[in-house]
Amino acid sequence: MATVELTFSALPAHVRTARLVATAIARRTGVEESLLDEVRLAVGEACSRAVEAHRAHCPGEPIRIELRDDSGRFEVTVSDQAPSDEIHQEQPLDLGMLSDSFMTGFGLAVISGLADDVEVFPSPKGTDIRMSWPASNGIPTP
Amino acid sequence: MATVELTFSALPAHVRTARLVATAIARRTGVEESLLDEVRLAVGEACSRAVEAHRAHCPGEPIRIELRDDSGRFEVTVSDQAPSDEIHQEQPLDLGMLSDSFMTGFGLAVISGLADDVEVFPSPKGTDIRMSWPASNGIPTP
Amino acid sequence: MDLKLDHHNEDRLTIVEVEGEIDVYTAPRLRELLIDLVNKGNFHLLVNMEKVDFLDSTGLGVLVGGLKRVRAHDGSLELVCTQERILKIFRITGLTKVFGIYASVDEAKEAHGKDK
Amino acid sequence: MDLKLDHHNEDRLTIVEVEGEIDVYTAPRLRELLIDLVNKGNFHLLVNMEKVDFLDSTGLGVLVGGLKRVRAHDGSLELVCTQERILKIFRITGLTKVFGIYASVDEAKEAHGKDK
Ligand SMILES: Nc1ncnc2c1ncn2[C@@H]1O[C@H](COP(=O)(O)OP(=O)(O)O)[C@@H](O)[C@H]1O
Ligand SMILES: Nc1ncnc2c1ncn2[C@@H]1O[C@H](COP(=O)(O)OP(=O)(O)O)[C@@H](O)[C@H]1O
Repeated sequence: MATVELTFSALPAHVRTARLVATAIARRTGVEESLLDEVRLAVGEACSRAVEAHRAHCPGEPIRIELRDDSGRFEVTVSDQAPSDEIHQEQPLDLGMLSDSFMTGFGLAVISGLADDVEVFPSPKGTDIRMSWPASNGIPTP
Repeated sequence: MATVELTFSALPAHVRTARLVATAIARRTGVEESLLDEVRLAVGEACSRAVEAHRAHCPGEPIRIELRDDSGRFEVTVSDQAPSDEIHQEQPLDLGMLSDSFMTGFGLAVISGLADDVEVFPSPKGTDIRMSWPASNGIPTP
Repeated sequence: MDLKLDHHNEDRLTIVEVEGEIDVYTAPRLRELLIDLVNKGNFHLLVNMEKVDFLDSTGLGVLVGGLKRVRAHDGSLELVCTQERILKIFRITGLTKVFGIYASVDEAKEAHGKDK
Repeated sequence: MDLKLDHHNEDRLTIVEVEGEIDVYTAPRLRELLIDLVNKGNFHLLVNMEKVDFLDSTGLGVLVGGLKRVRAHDGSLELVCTQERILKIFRITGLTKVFGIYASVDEAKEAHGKDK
């Protein structure tokens, strides 16, 4: 069972709540202080991506984020319910191609650059992004 | 739909996460700074109560907290799945009667003393505690 | 913000310094300390709450539990607290009538001196 | 931590001071400001990121969008940034090659003076 699960409607303000929760739990799970910035940013990116996808495809559906600290690693999974139709950016950056709304390419680039380990599972029913970082303790006993 | 929903396993450490989330969302929803302490404490009490009840009755089941900011008030509902068998404390305090483990009586007394508005719905399938505070804004647009 | 605990003896009083959050997560550590002190024969406890920034009903429970234990030995458990946010919790739960609450360690020591 | 925006002109440069978090929630405000500045004929923008404590890809998107707009007028959009945590994000996304990034407003002004 996921240790903590957060479900929120597809609004940018909630991405901040998700960042706050992820950072707090990461800290408690014993993720190194120097990695907390990366956790905050990567989780924020994954949630922003999900919010944008929902706003385009299914604004009424909630987004889910699962945070687990029971495996010796701090593991976060962000799940959206928007059909995956991403154009994976393989070619080098071309300014003209970039829109200034949310850019999936940048988002995923940031996540891959920051998470210690990332897996993306796109499917017609939605995308799961799973990220994890080393953690020194699970739930500590008081 | 609840704006944000947090689900967590019945561990004391997660009560802190719930407090953190409730305080952050209350602040953003425009609950007055002077009330944030009360939000933090009341939500913490309701979650502690739920954690204790689950540990006694159903340690494997998760606890749910819903936070809504769409009604002009900040509303929090904490739901447990433990059968309600509370002895409602009606008589004055008697030291001898009090155990030093979690005291339902104190917990509910604190919640009632702090939340602007509280409703408790006990049932054989679990208890819902709903609390709310005045809030000056819903989700603000950026 | 975690819980820090410390204690030392002054005259016949054992002063317990508490700093941080006493909640469902940390209260067990305070309970252990109080039990340990009583087991070692310290029956007059003064808990300094001035550096406590959060107290919930689990924490109240531990304090009441400590009080029951020392009373069994004709002892006392009193508090130092001037923080309004913390006092409020004692007031809401009616515990201001149960605990001696002082504005400073010195004030508590003085009252204690007179008692005995 | 919210987003604070300010701007003023120095010589031919419009300096945009940004403080706080540029994220999916606040980035739309920065986008509006940049569009507004360009519409009013300010084509040489220098965005001071020294007080930004958080930047995500939505923020990057807004900066790239601003760059596209000023370029359409033969303008420039450059950055002041020395914070490693923010620079890292530009590096990861390859945007250090797209933006001129300076260590201070003065350094940027000097480089600009030479250009033209
Ligand atoms: N009221 C709030 N509601 C939701 N999220 C918030 C709130 N305040 C801060 N945050 C978010 O939580 C994250 C951590 O914020 P902060 O507590 O300032 O960081 P730190 O604890 O590392 O100093 C930030 O990304 C911020 O956007
Ligand atoms: N790492 C953490 N994990 C979970 N909860 C935390 C963590 N750090 C702080 N908290 C909880 O969040 C609440 C708010 O903490 P804090 O950020 O210090 O308050 P404030 O923002 O009001 O100064 C506290 O009740 C604390 O127990």
